[in-house]
Amino acid sequence: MSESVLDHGYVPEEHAPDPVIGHGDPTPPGKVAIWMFLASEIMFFIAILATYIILRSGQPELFKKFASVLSKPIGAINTLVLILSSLTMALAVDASQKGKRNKTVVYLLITFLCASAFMVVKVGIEYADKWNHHTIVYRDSSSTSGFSVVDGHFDAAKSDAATIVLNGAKMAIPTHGQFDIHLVGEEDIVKKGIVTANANGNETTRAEGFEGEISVARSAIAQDINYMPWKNMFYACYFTLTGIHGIHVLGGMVALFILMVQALRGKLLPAHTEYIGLYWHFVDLVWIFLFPLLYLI
Amino acid sequence: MTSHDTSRMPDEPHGVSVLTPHHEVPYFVIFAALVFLTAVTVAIAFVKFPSELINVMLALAVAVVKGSLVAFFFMHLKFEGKLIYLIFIVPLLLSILMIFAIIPDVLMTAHDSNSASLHLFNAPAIPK
Amino acid sequence: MNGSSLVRTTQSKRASRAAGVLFIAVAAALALCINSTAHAADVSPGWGSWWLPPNHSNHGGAIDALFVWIFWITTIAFILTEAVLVVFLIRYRHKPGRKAHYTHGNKRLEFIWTIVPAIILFGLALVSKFVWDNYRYNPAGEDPNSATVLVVGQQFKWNVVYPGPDKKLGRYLMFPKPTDLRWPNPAGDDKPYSFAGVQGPAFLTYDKAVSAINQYVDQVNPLGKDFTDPDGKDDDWQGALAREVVLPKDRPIEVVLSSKDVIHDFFLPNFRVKLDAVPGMRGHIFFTANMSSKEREALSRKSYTMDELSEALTHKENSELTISISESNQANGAELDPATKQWLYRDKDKKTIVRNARTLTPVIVDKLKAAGVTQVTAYLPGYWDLVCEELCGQGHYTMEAKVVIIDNDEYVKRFETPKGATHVAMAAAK
Amino acid sequence: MTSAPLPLSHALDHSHAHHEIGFLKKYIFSADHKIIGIQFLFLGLAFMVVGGLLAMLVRWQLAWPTPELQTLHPVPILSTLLWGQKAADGTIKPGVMPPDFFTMAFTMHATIMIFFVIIVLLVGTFGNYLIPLQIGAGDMAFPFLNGLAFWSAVPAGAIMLAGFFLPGGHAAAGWTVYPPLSGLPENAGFVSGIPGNLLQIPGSTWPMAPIYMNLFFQFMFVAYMCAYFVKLGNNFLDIAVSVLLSAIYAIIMVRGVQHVAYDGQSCWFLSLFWLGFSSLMGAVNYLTTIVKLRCAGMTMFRMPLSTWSLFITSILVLLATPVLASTLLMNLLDHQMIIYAGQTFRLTSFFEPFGHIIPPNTIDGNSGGGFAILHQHLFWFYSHPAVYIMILPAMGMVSDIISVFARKPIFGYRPMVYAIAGIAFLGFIVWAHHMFQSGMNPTLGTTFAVSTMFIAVPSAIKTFNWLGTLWGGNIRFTVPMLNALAFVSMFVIGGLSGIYMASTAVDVQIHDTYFIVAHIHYVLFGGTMFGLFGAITFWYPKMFGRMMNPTLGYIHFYLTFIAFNCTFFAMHILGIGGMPRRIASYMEYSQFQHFQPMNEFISISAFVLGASQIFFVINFIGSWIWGKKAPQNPWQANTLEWCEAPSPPPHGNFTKPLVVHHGPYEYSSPLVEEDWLPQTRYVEGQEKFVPVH
Ligand code: HEA
Ligand code: HEA
Ligand code: CUA
Ligand SMILES: [Cu+2]
Repeated sequence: MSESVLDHGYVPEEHAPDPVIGHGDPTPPGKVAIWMFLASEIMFFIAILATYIILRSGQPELFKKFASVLSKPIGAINTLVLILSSLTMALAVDASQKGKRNKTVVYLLITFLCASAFMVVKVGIEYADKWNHHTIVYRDSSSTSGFSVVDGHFDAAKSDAATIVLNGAKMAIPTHGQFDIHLVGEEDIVKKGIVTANANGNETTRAEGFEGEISVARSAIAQDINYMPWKNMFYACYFTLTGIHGIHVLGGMVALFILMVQALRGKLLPAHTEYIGLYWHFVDLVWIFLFPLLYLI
Repeated sequence: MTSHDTSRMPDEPHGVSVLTPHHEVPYFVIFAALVFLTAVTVAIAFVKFPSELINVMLALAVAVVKGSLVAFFFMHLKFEGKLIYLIFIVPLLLSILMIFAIIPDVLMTAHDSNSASLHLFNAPAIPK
Repeated sequence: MNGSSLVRTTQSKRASRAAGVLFIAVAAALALCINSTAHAADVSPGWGSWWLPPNHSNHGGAIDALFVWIFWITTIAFILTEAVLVVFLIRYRHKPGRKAHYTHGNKRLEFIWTIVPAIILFGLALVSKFVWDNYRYNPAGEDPNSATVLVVGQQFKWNVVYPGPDKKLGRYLMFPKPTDLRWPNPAGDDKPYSFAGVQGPAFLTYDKAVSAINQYVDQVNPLGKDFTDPDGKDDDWQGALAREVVLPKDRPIEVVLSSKDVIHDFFLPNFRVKLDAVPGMRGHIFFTANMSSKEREALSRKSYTMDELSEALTHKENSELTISISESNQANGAELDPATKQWLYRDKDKKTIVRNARTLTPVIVDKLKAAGVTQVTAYLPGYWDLVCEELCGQGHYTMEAKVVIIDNDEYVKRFETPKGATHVAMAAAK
Repeated sequence: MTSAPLPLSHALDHSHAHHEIGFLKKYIFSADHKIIGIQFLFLGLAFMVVGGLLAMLVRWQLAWPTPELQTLHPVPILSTLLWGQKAADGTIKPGVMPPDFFTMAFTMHATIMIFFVIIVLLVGTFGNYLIPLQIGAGDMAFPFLNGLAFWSAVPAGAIMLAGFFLPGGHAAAGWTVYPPLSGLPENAGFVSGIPGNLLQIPGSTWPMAPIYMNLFFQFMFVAYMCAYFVKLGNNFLDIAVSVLLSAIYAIIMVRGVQHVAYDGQSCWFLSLFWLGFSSLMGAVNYLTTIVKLRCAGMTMFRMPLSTWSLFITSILVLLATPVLASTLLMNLLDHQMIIYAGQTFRLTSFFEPFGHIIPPNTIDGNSGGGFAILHQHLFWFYSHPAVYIMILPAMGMVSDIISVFARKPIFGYRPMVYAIAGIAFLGFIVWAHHMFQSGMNPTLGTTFAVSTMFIAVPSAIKTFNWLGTLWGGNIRFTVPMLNALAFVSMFVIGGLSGIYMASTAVDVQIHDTYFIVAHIHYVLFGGTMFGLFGAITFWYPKMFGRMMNPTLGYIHFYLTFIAFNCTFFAMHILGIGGMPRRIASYMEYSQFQHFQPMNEFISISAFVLGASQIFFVINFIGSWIWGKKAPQNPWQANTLEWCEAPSPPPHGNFTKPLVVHHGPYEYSSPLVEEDWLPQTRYVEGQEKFVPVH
């Protein structure tokens, strides 16, 4: 008689439970709702991920080049942190369902700390690193073409109002062909300007290249760009995706905090904990896909 | 059901709340597997395969395995009924559809866009 | 039955007449439509009435035929459903004491009205595919003889580049960046070229460089031409900005489409051609025009008495009615201006009223009448509109261009003969 | 959360606060689905006046598009108010509508009509009002969340309205916001604001009026939450805390919004985010309610079609809206200009290619590398399902109305349900039919043409089933019925014109012409609006406990029906003739000049159409005050809201637990003497007749 998955068949009136919840399906409404919310979250992330995949397939080299600038170890550490938080979240749900208050609090606390650690690494280390990573084109009398491009990290201590000091590589800008500051990365400069391997695998050094500390007079700068969304398409995608993911983490942290406080006050909310847990695992799951897509390939 | 009690937690549905059944899951084993797979996927990223596609495919395969572990065990999908499966499978299918429908478009136009100017130091091969 | 009295008050006699009024209303609506617009139906020659604009391209016939097919299919479906609806409404209107026929449906009927539309629609989709492929994947694309033009949309004008004798387009839409060391030299060589007082934008600070680039694009290279590309050396691009699109008749045409800023849409209503001009993409459309502007002029060329002429000019679509004066009008008072070798009409004071090929206005007509002219030949200029169909900003509605179709010989002479050669040819002709 | 009551607050509690708060919670911050539904109804109708008046402006310009013509017919009020020129003698000479105003007018007309009228009325109003009543539930699964959905739709409206006041004017890139046009920073100047006011952010372009409006509605958003979490009304302290919290939130929020939304276009994006959240909360709620809270015996296949269609619509909302949110997010990022190290450039360029130029000749300073038609793909991935979001609930409600007034079971109940599901499913795989001429892969065009053609099949099933329902009926021509019949006949016209466009080849000629505009309005006005008029007049007695005046109803219906056809039918002809849409003046093209008289006719009809709505407004408001008291079941319908709930239903809806025994459409059943059989009434031997669902 049941024609569809949603259909539960006929409930004879004399056996009709009152009030009727779900006509035989045991899933509580809250869980159905949270899963539906996650379904829509899937669509939300997938649309931006699709943008990323599509733009990437249009210009694979660019994406590859700039993906390799991201630090794989840091990304991996962050992945582990999130996985750990997922574990403790699952344990917290378990503890809360068993009515164990202390355990719940501790697990929630670890989850919360992991989340904070994730955000610190993400913003404090990774984003800050990108913010300090500059590509600068400037007038340089020592260069064969009169202009150099440098790519490196900003040294706040040594820079002042008149000069910017970067630790990185520089090379003369070629006079022929297209040059685009948005598309040039550290790799290009190192390869073209500093060291290249010849056919035998021996390294030959190019005269115009330089690696190390470079100071640039601010007045000589033609364009200065750092590795933020405006650097190029890869970073636009990177910041949008990780930014949105980060906002989800922050939202989860608020919820975790409330749960924790309630548990501390002796109010265990097993159902709510489970739903927040589902959300939290989803956030973790998104990261599990973002990590290889952004850092590894 | 007819009486409305405003002192309830506002987001609680009408009617009795059903207690969720509780499941025994080897959480630590899953965690270990996830850590291991993370290590594997990072390691793979450093290996140079003959084709880059292999790298991509492996990375995605590992991600899918990891994702399934999280979904099935941490999120208790393993114990859910058909309803929940239905809810999350539909968007997955739709997203696959979306990507596959748009990709041919990009492939057609990819050679048309100026992405060729990526070859920084060669004259760009811009179509006409 | 507590509510039945209420039902009665809400749908009494007045209500039972409702169905009738409803359909009188539809009829009235349509009649009004027809009446008010009747005179719009009689438009300029060859335009047909309330129908697609005339088609002058080879592939367009199939599109029109498909349109007609769909028209009849949908019209029949429309008439059938609405007729059934009306009949049911009248036939089964409320009668006191009657009970409706109790049924939950009919599987066979259900099956029929699923499968029949499905078959019809599948057929339509199939035909549609063939017509579409014939347009978008036109074999003309491979034809080495096809005439290629590059059309670049820009707020709010169309720019047209002809590839010149080598029939190959150069590279376009590459604009300087603030870090470029050299301005592209319009001379096409590597010699230093100075603009805004510098060799290249990199010599300026960022904001100054940006504004210098704006000026450079504005003044030197609006289409971002790559001057070093050998294919582009002979392109006819200098006058590209906002000019007429001139295309050959009876020869495959390839339009390469792009845009400089926002999305525009290249629409030739009379050639069944439409494609968005998208920045960053190159669209390709192929078609063959089968009527030239001259032929179109000839179609609308007519002899008018002065009263007919005044009347014709009251119609909006005749606002560009153009006079044709030639030897044959001599009897009517036309004269040949010895200085310019142009035919014209003069008034009594020997002041020129109108010259050959000028647009007519009611004032001119009055003057002609006063000068005693009785018969005048006039025609509508033979260009077609290029319409921008995609919203592209506030001036979207002004983004028009003229399309002129000329005979292939003339086209070759104008656009595909080396510049030197034209001079030679002209000298020889002298 | 009960704190020890202070004597003072205790006193307050008993004097006036209690009653006051009671009112607040009952009618303003209500979590009762019926009140929320009615709140959505008022929101939608208010916006309909705005959207409709904008349409009138659009029509005015199109009737007399040139300055010469328009000086003869100056736009009432605005021609002097906005565009007037002061003459030497101090009088104000009426001016003409500038083209950018026209562009803004139709953009905002469509935006408001679609997002703030149709979706708010269909999904917000009727989703809320009908679902619990028709499935026999006391309320939604998450009543609080439901209220939150309303209280976040209101700030969305406030932000949308704010855009009208900004110096650059409101968004003017069409409701489809195609980049790069929508990303142009042309009116995104960093104009310095009016100094001297705390609320005015330096650098913000917002005048004070929209700020106050936004502050108020953002305040209400948190105040609503406080009403439930802080238990507003228990004591003075709680009220104070709530007010403070809400005020702080409102100020922070409005300041944030001012920063991001510095011009009309960004207001547009931001507002739709907000509305998206609202829709999402609503959809989750509806779905859970339907899945979980059906009363005893109410199987899925005993639900009325209104509820079925709202169920499937909610699935569409749930899965499509987030895609809109992400594409608008990227669009908003593209739209932001930023200053870094003294250099001004675009924040991102997801949709702007390499070498993109900001008109006329400015390079935009970002890397480029984006893909312009990607936005179209994502936008239509949402917006095509959205057009079915905009018709399916109307279809469901029309099915109910037709069945009631034909006094007949709906013909083919199950095929109707499957057709709704089929439309919804196919709706997800046809989006690119809006992009046939966009320069996308032509082969993709064929694929989408085929799927688009097939969407007509379930639509045909529905149409024929409506006819089947009328067949052999005992048809009562009440006002709701007439509107429902108009829905059927007009939807057929709109749907059939869709077939022309579904054919890739024919679409070449008619894409972006007035043919499309005709199609839009036949499905959206002819379809959805008539459906809505039917639904509002049908459920009005239940909502307000009063009968509407049938005479005014008939006048409104006939005038609307005639004027509607005069207005929009002629647009097909213009479209076939090639007249482009979104065009301030077709007189620029010699070949379209002869359309002027027809346009004039269309406009006059449109004004009649607009004016006819006044009858509806009078009827709506007047009946509320003077209308006859409505009985519980004035239409003798079968469904639960009519049979079991008084008009208007009390808090909690039903007075006793319900048990449903059969489907919703047992009219003229041979088992009973009357021609109706409530769903809750068991009749001996019904198994023989009623199909086993
Ligand atoms: C409620 C809203 C609604 C609905 C229901 C529809 C329904 C349909 N629409 Fe429409 N559409 C819009 C709203 C809607 N549309 C809007 C707003 C736009 C413009 C957006 C913009 O650009 O601004 C648009 C644009 C639009 C386009 C893009 C045109 C262009 O820009 O070039 C296309 C192309 O295929 C299309 C097709 C269809 C089809 C095939 C249906 C089908 O679902 C219709 C099916 C119904 C029937 C066919 C009638 C009943 C059936 C019968 C009587 C059976 C017999 C029939 C046959 C055998 C043929 N629509
Ligand atoms: C639900 C959707 C909906 C509705 C109901 C309407 C209703 C109307 N629309 Fe709209 N329209 C769209 C959706 C809708 N439209 C869309 C999506 C577009 C595409 C936009 C784009 O291209 O981006 C469009 C575009 C559009 C155009 C084309 C603009 C162009 O491309 O150049 C035109 C032109 O005539 C138009 C006219 C009208 C008219 C006259 C009405 C009338 O039916 C309105 C009547 C209603 C009222 C007037 C409101 C009630 C008023 C009162 C109660 C107060 C009393 C009023 C008076 C005294 C006048 N619309
Ligand atoms: Cu260009 Cu419209
Ligand atoms: Cu569509």
